[in-house]
Amino acid sequence: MTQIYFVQLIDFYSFYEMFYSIFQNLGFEKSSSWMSYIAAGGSLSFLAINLLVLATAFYTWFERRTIARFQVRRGPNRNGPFGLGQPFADVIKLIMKEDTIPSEADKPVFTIAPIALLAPTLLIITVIPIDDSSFLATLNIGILFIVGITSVNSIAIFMAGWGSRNKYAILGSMRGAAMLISYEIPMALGITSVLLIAGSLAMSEIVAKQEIWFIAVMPMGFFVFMASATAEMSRTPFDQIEAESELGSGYNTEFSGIKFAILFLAEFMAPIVTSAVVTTLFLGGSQGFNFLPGQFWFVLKMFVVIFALLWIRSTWPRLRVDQIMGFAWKILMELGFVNIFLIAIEVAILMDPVTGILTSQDMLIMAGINWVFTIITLVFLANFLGKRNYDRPDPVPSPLANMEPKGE
Amino acid sequence: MTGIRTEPVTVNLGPQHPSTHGVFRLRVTFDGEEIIDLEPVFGYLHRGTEKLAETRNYTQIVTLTDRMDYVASMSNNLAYVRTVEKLSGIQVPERAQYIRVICAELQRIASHLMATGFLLNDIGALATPLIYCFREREKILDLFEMLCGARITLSYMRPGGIFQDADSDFWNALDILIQELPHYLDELEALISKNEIVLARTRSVGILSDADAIDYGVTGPILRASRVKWDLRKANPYEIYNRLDFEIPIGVEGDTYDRFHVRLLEMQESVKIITQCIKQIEKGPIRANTPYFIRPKPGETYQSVEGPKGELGFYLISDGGVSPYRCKVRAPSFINLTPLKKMMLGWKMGDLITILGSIDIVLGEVDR
Amino acid sequence: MYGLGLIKGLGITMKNLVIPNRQFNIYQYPNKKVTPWDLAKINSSKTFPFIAKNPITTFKSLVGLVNVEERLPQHPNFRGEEFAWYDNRCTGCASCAKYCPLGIIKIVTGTSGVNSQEGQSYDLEVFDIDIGRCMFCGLCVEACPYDALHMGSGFEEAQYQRSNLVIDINKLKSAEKKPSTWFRPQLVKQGHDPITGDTADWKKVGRHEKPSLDDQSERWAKR
Amino acid sequence: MISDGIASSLAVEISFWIISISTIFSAIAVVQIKDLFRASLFLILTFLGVAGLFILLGAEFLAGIQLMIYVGAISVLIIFAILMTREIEISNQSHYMRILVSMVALGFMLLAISLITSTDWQLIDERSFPQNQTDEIINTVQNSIPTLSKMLLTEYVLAFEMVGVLLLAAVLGALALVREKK
Amino acid sequence: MLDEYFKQYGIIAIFAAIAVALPTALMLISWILSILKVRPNNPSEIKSSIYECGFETITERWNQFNFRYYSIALLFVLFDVEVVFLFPWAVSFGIMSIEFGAFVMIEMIIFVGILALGWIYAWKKGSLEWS
Amino acid sequence: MTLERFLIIGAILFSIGLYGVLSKKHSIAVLMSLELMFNGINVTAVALSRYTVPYLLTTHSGEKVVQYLLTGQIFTIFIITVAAAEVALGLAIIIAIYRTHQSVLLTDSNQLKN
Amino acid sequence: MTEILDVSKIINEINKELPNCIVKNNDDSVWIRPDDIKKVCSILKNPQGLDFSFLTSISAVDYIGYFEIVYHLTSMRNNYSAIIKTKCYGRKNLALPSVIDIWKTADLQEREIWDLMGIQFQGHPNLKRILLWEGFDGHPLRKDYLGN
Repeated sequence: MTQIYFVQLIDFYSFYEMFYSIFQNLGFEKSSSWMSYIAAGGSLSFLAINLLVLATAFYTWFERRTIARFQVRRGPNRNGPFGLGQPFADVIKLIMKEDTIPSEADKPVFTIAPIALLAPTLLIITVIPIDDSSFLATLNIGILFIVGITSVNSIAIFMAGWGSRNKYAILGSMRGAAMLISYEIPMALGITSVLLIAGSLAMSEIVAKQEIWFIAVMPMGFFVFMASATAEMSRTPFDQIEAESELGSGYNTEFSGIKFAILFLAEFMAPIVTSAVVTTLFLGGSQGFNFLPGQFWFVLKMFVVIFALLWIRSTWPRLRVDQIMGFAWKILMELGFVNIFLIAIEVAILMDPVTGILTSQDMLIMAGINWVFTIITLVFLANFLGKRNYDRPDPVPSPLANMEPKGE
Repeated sequence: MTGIRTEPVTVNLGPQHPSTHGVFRLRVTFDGEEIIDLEPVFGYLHRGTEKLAETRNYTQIVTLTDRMDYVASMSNNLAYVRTVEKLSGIQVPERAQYIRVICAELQRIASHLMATGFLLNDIGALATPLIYCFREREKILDLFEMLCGARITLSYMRPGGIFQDADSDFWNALDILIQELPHYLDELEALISKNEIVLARTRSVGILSDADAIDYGVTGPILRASRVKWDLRKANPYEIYNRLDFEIPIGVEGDTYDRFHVRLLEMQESVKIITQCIKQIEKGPIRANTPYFIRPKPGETYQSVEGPKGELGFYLISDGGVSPYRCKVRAPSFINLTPLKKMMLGWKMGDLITILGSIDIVLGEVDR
Repeated sequence: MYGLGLIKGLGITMKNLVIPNRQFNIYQYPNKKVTPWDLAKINSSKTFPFIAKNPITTFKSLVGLVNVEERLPQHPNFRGEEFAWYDNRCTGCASCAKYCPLGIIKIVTGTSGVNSQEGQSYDLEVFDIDIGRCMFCGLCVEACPYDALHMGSGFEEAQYQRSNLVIDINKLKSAEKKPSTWFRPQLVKQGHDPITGDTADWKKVGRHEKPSLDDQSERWAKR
Repeated sequence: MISDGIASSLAVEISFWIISISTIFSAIAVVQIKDLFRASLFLILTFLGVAGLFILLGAEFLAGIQLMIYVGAISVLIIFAILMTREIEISNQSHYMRILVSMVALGFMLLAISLITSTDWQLIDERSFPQNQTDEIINTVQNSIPTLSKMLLTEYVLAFEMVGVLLLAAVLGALALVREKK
Repeated sequence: MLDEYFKQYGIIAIFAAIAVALPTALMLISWILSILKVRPNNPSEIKSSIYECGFETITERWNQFNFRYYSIALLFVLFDVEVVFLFPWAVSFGIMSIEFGAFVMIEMIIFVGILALGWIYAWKKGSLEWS
Repeated sequence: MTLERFLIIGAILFSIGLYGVLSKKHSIAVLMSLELMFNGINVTAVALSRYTVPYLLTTHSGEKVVQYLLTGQIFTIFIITVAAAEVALGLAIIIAIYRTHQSVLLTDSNQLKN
Repeated sequence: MTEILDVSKIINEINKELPNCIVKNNDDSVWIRPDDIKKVCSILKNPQGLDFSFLTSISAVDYIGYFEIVYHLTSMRNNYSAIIKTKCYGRKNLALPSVIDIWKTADLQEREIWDLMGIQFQGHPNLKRILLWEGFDGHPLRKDYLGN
């Protein structure tokens, strides 16, 4: 198999064995076990984080180029070939910039906020299985871990906003916290529909159960999850945290220099991490054709998701804050619950009563039902809301003006 | 539902703010997200145009008018030179009138494109429609460059006509533009005015009723969005507008959506006007035989044109000298800001930006 | 059907992404990256032989390391900085100074003491144009009765100090004359294009004659 | 066995000490820091530490819940409430009976610790389990979520539904309280 | 027996430590650079004032803010707890429904229904409206 | 030994919370201290069910044993949910009092006495 | 074509209710006594009468000896316009009744006139400087303003 090479490269245990033999040779017979464990875990984590940061740097370049191309511009193209040196130039610039702290700011909170925002985003990647085995750790509560860790983000945004004592920042972080917590519920509902079929919270189990990708089985769950994930990382059409035209720059108004770089890193890492989660939950993870390793397919799917996000970002405007809240609480919640119970009924009916297994045939049936349901629901909802909100009569000229002279 | 009584917070929006369209400042008092009070603060771009005009001669003032509404200098030039012509009784050759109308309508398209693009930018469309709008606007600016060597501050018109005829480069480029533009405008309309998010953000937001609109003295697309069918090109036809056939689009209820939709429709009408002008224009002189130092008889006159922002009027008083005794500008952007409070109170912070964007102010004209 | 507007919008942005002629005219001033194909065109050779001959350059240009200079396209009418002034035409009448709305042209004349019979009794001592305050309206050029002053065509005259922005008489005399065709129909007739680097001496510039109506119909008035 | 797993590993031991000390320090910080906002941040740190303790106790599902509810929901609620009321920086003060109260708390703590240490706890070890089922039990404990949900939905179903009612009552009451009568 | 379990969480702990250490290290580097005079560090009164579009801040500080945020947070608590019960239910739904039939389904419908009452109440009373 | 130290941590958390509850003026601080107490109890409950022997352990089947082993966790889940309800309601009461009395200090709100 | 309404009609309309307030008139404009300007304006705005619903602009002109305030009115329903003028004598403490109750559009324009010409409008709720900053010395559009 071609995959072996890659698996060995990033597998924890190969690292472990390597370090184990090193420590054995160095003469730590007794303690080489846990020392090599820590060494392997540390080096692998360090590698993973740096890879992720590099990927984010590349992603910022990719985003700028792609959106520029959507906007019939060129994007960064001066630093290095195709402008690839741009993110590094940015980082160096931001490190070299002066790091101003407002005199009224709550300095410890202000300083810790970027870390508190970056660390949870990074932590999500630990439980995502890039290939059949996890990249780092296989947790039984994988997806619950992700949901729990993302909720730290709202606190971090609060810290950033409150710490800088800036009105725009506080306004942005309040909106941000309210929005993040609102969309956590639909996101969890979208995940629940996946869990109904997967039957496990572990990410690798979820991937293994996707004989048919869950995006095909439950388009509505995908829609709900995707919408709320977009809000969770605060991208258009839900980017209320920054809302540059309204709030200046939102919660990171006062940040500069390296702190801004870290906030920026966390913010741009979110799409990567989210696309990884989406790939795992709905796009079959590393599944693909055998002639290329699973990691390739995983990254390819991530690219597709990221590109879709960029496409949306470059096309749609932003919703207002109350509309965003209304969308989460009034529409996505309903859709999520309906979707969950529909899938639960389907599972209860279609599941083999003896073995408790859903075959791919069952899933195809479910997919058929769910697609019909999704399309009908969305069309109905769009028409219902549209009729109520967007229909309007033809213009009637006001009687108060008459451009033809009346005569004396 | 009022909720718990919270302390209102007063926030400065501007002058250094990304979306106040220049150095405009609003002191806004929010209750949570809701606007409960606001006060516009003007004057960061005040250059005393009216005072300067009293020390320039009639031809030189043309260059001052460029700097007022700097995204629509042609219309400013037109309004000013028309007033001078009226004051001193100059007859303008017909060809010059046609070229002036073509320029004014091109300028209207350019200005409306910019207004629409920036409104969408304020709504948060990440500048994509803005750049599509700018792409088309650049073509118009290229035309202006061919015509008079400048792109923004044109100073193209002179009392008595225009200073230089358009050569064949210009006509060819104009033909191409007029053929392409309707298609791009349709695309723009499909991209933005049918978009449900834009509808959700702009429909029924910041409504200005027709009676209020007249009472507050707003003009231009804002007045027409409030269902008032009033356009000086039809109501008081100047130049050769009475020979042209075009519609005056109006809005449904005077909300933010209507204000930018009226602009989109007006661009289509402007294309129609230009097409007709190209057909009708004939050769002839382009400038009446006017002296450089015009000395009108003592008297006064008020003339106005329908600029992209609204009724742009000049009130000139002559004492028989080479420069006007008093030059008052009726600046549409300035007067359109009067109902700001009326439109904005009770709306959210995001709406504030879109409503301000839909008024389409240019600070050069507001502060003069 | 509502909601389709969103999808249509996506379609339109995708169209603009894919279709090449929607590309905004972006000029990568002052230089642009070129592909091997462009390079071959610049060196006026066929593409494939060029690639075969210069593999290293081709590779460099593929990764975006080859730049060529790119000027912004301008119309010859463009009224730019660096006024073109012909001292053998100027009589020092100061019409331009009088017409200037900002009064930034300073002219001082004195008696030359030579050739007083031939009318050249005046000598220009000072001819300063303060470009820092100039707004390039062109009224001075319009005013000049002897076609001695022309607009320039450049726009890259940034200086570190405001005082350097004043063009004095020596600079004006010694500067390369690239007059814009703005308000100079005779230059248009000659096909003069300052952007491509055409210079014009004072004889070539000719005199500004008001074109007759027939001329207008031939040259300008298409319809 | 279960207890062996914790006792055997030095790394687990070290992490236990790190987690417990940081938890207790941040808990002390919660009651000692003047700025209420910072105190709430330390409260979050305490919650995270307790989540770590849960993981050490093999209750990973509980750790997830701790993250979700305590860190994600309750602390956000507390921060919102802090920001809604005034006197943030000055008012995390103790009143005049502070010393007395601290004596009471300290006394309680010492009493509890002495009770804990003096009790002879009957600990689980290999002999406690039915011999033939040891592996199965261990497996189920390792992946406890299906069992937990089964217990929730069967034995504790009444409690489960009552929690719903309780929450509903609480939220309805809270919403009604916070609303302003016109 | 829990070795495998602790190994997984151990990696996460190590990862978390590095994830915190990395941004801290970046800040430290920046700070050291400022000591080494590589990057500038000249705070001034104007520079360290708070951005408010070029003006002094008008009101002192944001003391209270709108109730709507709090009501949203209240509802969030309600539904977050619900999610906590939804997850284990969903995970074992297949197995459980084989064993207990529709009972599992109905239980959750009742639970969700009870909480939905609160949601409907909030909706009707306009807590979701923000206006 | 292993059980005891978890119990001690639980006790310490509980006492710190107790101190906070009894000594704080600010009512939100009191609620926060209350959360500390809850957390101490949670730790204790989980540790006890994890380490001590359920009284029927040897007589029941394997599945039951596991259930007894997880009883503490179940209880903790319910404690956490109840804590959530408590915080929601408590904070709402604090805000309601704050609205009428403009104070969140417990020492100020003594109208219950009368 | 917007026509300029015959001055005699305006005079008739005003004289119906307020005789003696017209100072003089010429072909296109009517001079009103400054004290009566508000009443005259409300007469002119009357929808049943001449219906000048739209105040196009208010201008102030400094004629050294006196200030002239010019009201350009438009009737959108009937498409005609009129010019009403009034004179203010003196250089200091000039005052005129504000027409903001009649046309709200007078708000910013009257503020601008106060700012640049120094004519106070009595009854204006928010008569502050608008284009210049508070504390600016003098009113720059006056003919005798010499700057610094």
